[in-house]
Amino acid sequence: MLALPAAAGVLHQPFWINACTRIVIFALVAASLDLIVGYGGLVSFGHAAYFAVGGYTVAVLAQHGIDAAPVAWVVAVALSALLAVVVGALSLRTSGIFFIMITLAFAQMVFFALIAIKAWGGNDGLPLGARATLLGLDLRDPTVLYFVCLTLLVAFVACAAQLVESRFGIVLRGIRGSERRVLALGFPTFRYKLVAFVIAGAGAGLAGALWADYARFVSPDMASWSRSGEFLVMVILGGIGTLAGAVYGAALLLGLESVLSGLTEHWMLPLGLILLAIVLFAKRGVYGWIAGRDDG
Amino acid sequence: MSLALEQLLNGLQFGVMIFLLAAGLTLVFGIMGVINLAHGSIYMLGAFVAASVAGTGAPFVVAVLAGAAAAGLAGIAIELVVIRRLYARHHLDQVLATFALILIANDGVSMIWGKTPLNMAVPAALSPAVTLGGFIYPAYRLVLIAAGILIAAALYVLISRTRLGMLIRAGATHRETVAALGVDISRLNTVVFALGAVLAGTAGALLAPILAVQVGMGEQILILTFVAIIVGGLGSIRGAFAGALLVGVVDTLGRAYIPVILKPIAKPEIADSLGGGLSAVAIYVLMAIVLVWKPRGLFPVGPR
Amino acid sequence: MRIVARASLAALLTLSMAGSSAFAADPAPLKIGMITTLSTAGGYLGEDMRDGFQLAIDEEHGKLGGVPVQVVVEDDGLKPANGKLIADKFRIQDKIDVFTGIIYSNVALAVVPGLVESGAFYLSPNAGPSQLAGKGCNKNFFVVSWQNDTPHEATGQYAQYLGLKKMVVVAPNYTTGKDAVAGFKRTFHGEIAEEIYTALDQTDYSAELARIRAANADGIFYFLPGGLGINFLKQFTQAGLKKTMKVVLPEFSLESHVVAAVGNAAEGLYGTAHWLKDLPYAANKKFVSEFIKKYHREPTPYASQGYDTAKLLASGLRAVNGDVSKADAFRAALRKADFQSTRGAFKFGPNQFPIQDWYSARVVRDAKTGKLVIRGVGKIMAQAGDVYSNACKL
Amino acid sequence: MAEPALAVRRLRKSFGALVVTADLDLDVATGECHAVIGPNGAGKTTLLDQLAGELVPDGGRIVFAARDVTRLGPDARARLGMARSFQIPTLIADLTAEDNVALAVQARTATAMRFWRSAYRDSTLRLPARAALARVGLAARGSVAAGDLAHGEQRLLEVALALAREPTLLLLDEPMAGLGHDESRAMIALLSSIKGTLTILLVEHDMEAVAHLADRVTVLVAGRAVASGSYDAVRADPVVRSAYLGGDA
Repeated sequence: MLALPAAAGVLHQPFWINACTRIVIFALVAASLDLIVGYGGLVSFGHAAYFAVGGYTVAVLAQHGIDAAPVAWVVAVALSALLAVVVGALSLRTSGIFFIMITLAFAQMVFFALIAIKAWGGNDGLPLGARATLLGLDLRDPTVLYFVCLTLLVAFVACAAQLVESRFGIVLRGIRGSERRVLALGFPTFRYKLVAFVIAGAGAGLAGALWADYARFVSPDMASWSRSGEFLVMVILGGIGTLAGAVYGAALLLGLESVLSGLTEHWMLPLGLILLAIVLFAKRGVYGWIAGRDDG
Repeated sequence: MSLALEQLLNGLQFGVMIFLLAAGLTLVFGIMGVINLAHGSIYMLGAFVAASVAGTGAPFVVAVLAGAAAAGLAGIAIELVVIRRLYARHHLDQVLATFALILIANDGVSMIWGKTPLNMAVPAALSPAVTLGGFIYPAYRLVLIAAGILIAAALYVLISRTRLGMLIRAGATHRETVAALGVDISRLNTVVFALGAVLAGTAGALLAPILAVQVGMGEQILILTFVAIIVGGLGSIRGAFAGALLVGVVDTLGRAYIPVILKPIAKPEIADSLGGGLSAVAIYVLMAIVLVWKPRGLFPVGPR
Repeated sequence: MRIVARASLAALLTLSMAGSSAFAADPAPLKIGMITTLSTAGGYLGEDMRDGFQLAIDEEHGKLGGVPVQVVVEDDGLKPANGKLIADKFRIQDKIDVFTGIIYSNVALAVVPGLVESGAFYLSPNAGPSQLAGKGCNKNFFVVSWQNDTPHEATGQYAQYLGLKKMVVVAPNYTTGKDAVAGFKRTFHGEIAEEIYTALDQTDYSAELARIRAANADGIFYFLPGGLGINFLKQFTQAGLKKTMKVVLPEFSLESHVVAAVGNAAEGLYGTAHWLKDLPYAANKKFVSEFIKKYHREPTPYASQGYDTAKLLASGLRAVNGDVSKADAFRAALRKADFQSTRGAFKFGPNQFPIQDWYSARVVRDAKTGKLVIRGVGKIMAQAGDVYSNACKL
Repeated sequence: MAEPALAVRRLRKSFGALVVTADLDLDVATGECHAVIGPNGAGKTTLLDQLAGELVPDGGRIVFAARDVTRLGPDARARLGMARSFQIPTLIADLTAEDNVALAVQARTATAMRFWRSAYRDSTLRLPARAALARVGLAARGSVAAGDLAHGEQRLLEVALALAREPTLLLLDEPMAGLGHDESRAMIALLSSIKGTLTILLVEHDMEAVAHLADRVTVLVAGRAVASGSYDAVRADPVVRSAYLGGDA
């Protein structure tokens, strides 16, 4: 299923390659978010902040002449994970809607900071140069970038799938089901939640780094609350707690958006109706629908 | 000194403005447990209907009532068609559904009314600014403050003194008990949702004369409203009122004084823009501090 | 009520779906990629620009400069990343060579460099960011509107001319806002009593208004695009501040949409513009009457910019008979700006940004209709270019 | 008497004006089954929540395993060897019964985080989990989601979770509540079988169960311990009779 976009015919059409790359990058964010939303019950409404930090890291490093991807990406992941440590440590005392809102608060701080920092372009954003390499590969070649992104997505989803089945993952699911019970069993739940939150933040940071190299441009709207909302919509659309579903959710939302906006200026209305139909009639999201597990 | 008083009054006024929206949101959200992102869209609808009714030359009060009524009808329709099917489902399904409603509402409104912002004039009797102690204040804003406090009081009476209020309070915590009393829970839900929508529509209609009536006005203020009810603590009108006032005052005082405070410390260009940036995030910092300190807001309802 | 008068949503939807992709009947019209902002609160700017552009095509019955054209429009939703994606699609998949439409500078900065480097032409009907006016200029990039700073320079000039001594300036706290203030200060030499930077999503301005009142200035300049300016002006007027201060505005904050949306609050405002409805040029008179006839609303500067952009494109297409692959000839023709602009004398500077006149204007009540109109007062800057063009090496 | 397994000194807790624990002293000897009984609203569950660490007392001390645990959270107390069951079954509804127990086993065996190996195929978790299920009579129900179990089965699973933790002190909050006659019998039999292998603090309404299981009984009225002793002694206590047992038996 992930290989679908790689179908031979698409390979010589850079537009389709780019469209698929975009989906793959967003799918990576959605999968990382699903890790905490779907398995930890931690609904973050500020996931765009890590995406933006990852992207800006790569862009700012490129601004200073560092365009070797492994270095830039590792720094991007590290910085977004660091932000997640700080935000998580402060936010994870709350739960439910309060958690939703406090994560939003921190993301808004990142957003307004990016707008205000003139050295990084402020609201105009920051373009990236023509060069970026990954161990000798030219990342400015759409096909190369696509396969690099796809590889990272597959790796992330595979690792995350392994993770949620591991001892750590079971604890995480336990926390989602009943944190009180998991605490009573003796697990320091805060630590588990924090680790999951940081892994998710790092995943979004990696996606942000990829985005910077894909779009060759970063701007503060990467951190906007509507972006965070979009990520959540992808996760819900795909089916909460199904990592592969997050990929479908990203593909479906982006696909619908670009198809409908190509058809009509009033594309939001049909998009809204379709989303509404999906949420009303497909109880476990698109993934549940496709996999025939609509037992919710 | 009178400037400080004026700024405080500004904060109060802004807080009351947020409260008009927060009241409806906290009812639906705190009591029914529905995260209604479309609350801002209902508010937008109220403003658009009020502005276009006022545009036909109808009196101000009629326009506001029309806005509130249209919002109420939209609320009933949304509850019956969408929300009702989602009570038993994951909260996030409600988020997705109401997000879809935002898209539909924004596009629908721009199809009906066009993309150009509408105008709604302040009623002539209320348009002059009045002198108040040492400063001049717009009369209409005083009316807004009064209206907000009046609505808060009316809601308080409704919730604490009437049978409907009793059912609403009971429905929040003991749904089964209420059902056992022979009350039609789903009717109660519709009523609560409609009430929330009427409040949002009223807010939209009342604010239309001082704001740009345009597509997207709902989302802009929705976030602020969420911040207010979270800071105040969910589910009670009192919490929403306190949260809204706090957010209003902090935001206003931040915008009024952070740049002034920074001026002697930093270079002017930096002070001005840094001040602007800091005051923009002031309420988010406030919310983060409140939640780190009190994870369930300042005035949480009931024990954990 | 208007709701009743209009068709149902569903019918409208079908219509717009059917209508958007079929403009011309000729077999192989030249495609023009229009990336613009149609949704969000800023959507009406893109709509005006698009309608103005389309009006020029309709005048020639589906042609520009005698060449059949088809405009492919897509909404960027004010997101730079979306704009870039649309640009990729238009450029790579639809093989479009001529682009236009972007309203907002942040979208333009994300989209334009990539497009023009790939050999496409971009004719800007609105955004004219400084980054693309100096060192970053490009031979395939033409701006029909203005360089972003110029409207503010004109406004500063006007404030100076009005004899204002002490001004308050207000702008959103982002780069475009700061550039606006810098532009204003370049030509206004009086005292700046207070520089106020506001949030991008602000709805209430009472705290700022109190600061403004306390500043005791005799005039105010603000750059608050779209709805922000409408909110601000309503609240400013309600606070009674208009009685004590002259309001001098760039044209973003003083066009017919704004005047309609704030009602009486607009009366007596001062403004500057590069285009006005009552400019006495033949091309303008034709544009204004045709626009009102077709769209039943007042034209705005954005509409005139869209119209002029189409006219410029027409002049270029006529020169190469529609063959834009003759890039050098096409470019040379565009550079001549050989068209009748709605704003009178128009030519390009060395960076292919406009050199044009700027006018002062005032909002007055029309004696006959009793409606508020923006009326030209005089010329405030003649044949003005921009300060960045020296840095441009073309 | 040897060092008690659990010692409570002058414990105080109130919600506003309502005093729920009033200067309570309580000793639970190692290995005994100590029942806490009392009328509704006597503060039994609140006491248990304070012992388990879910509620922070207003004053007083709780000593467990020779440590002052008054300020420790529930997870830290669990790691010291406390385990509890909840009055309203508190299980992870979307995990199977076996996964629930496996989680408890994991809590005992591994403190470090493990991210890679599948917990579903880990015999060091699965075998003890199945054993614990078998012990409470749920061997055949291991693959059923905890939320889908019948009420009585959920109660048994609660006990299985607590046992799988291999605690030294077991806090049981009304394990009989809501059980039918046969289910009650089974639960009493189960608890009898573990009695003596560890210390048990049993909060219970069901006098039959208390009579069967308790070595010692403390009677709680309005947050205060009014009597303590053997079941029969307490039963005979006139204070208790008037306050509580009057209508019973």
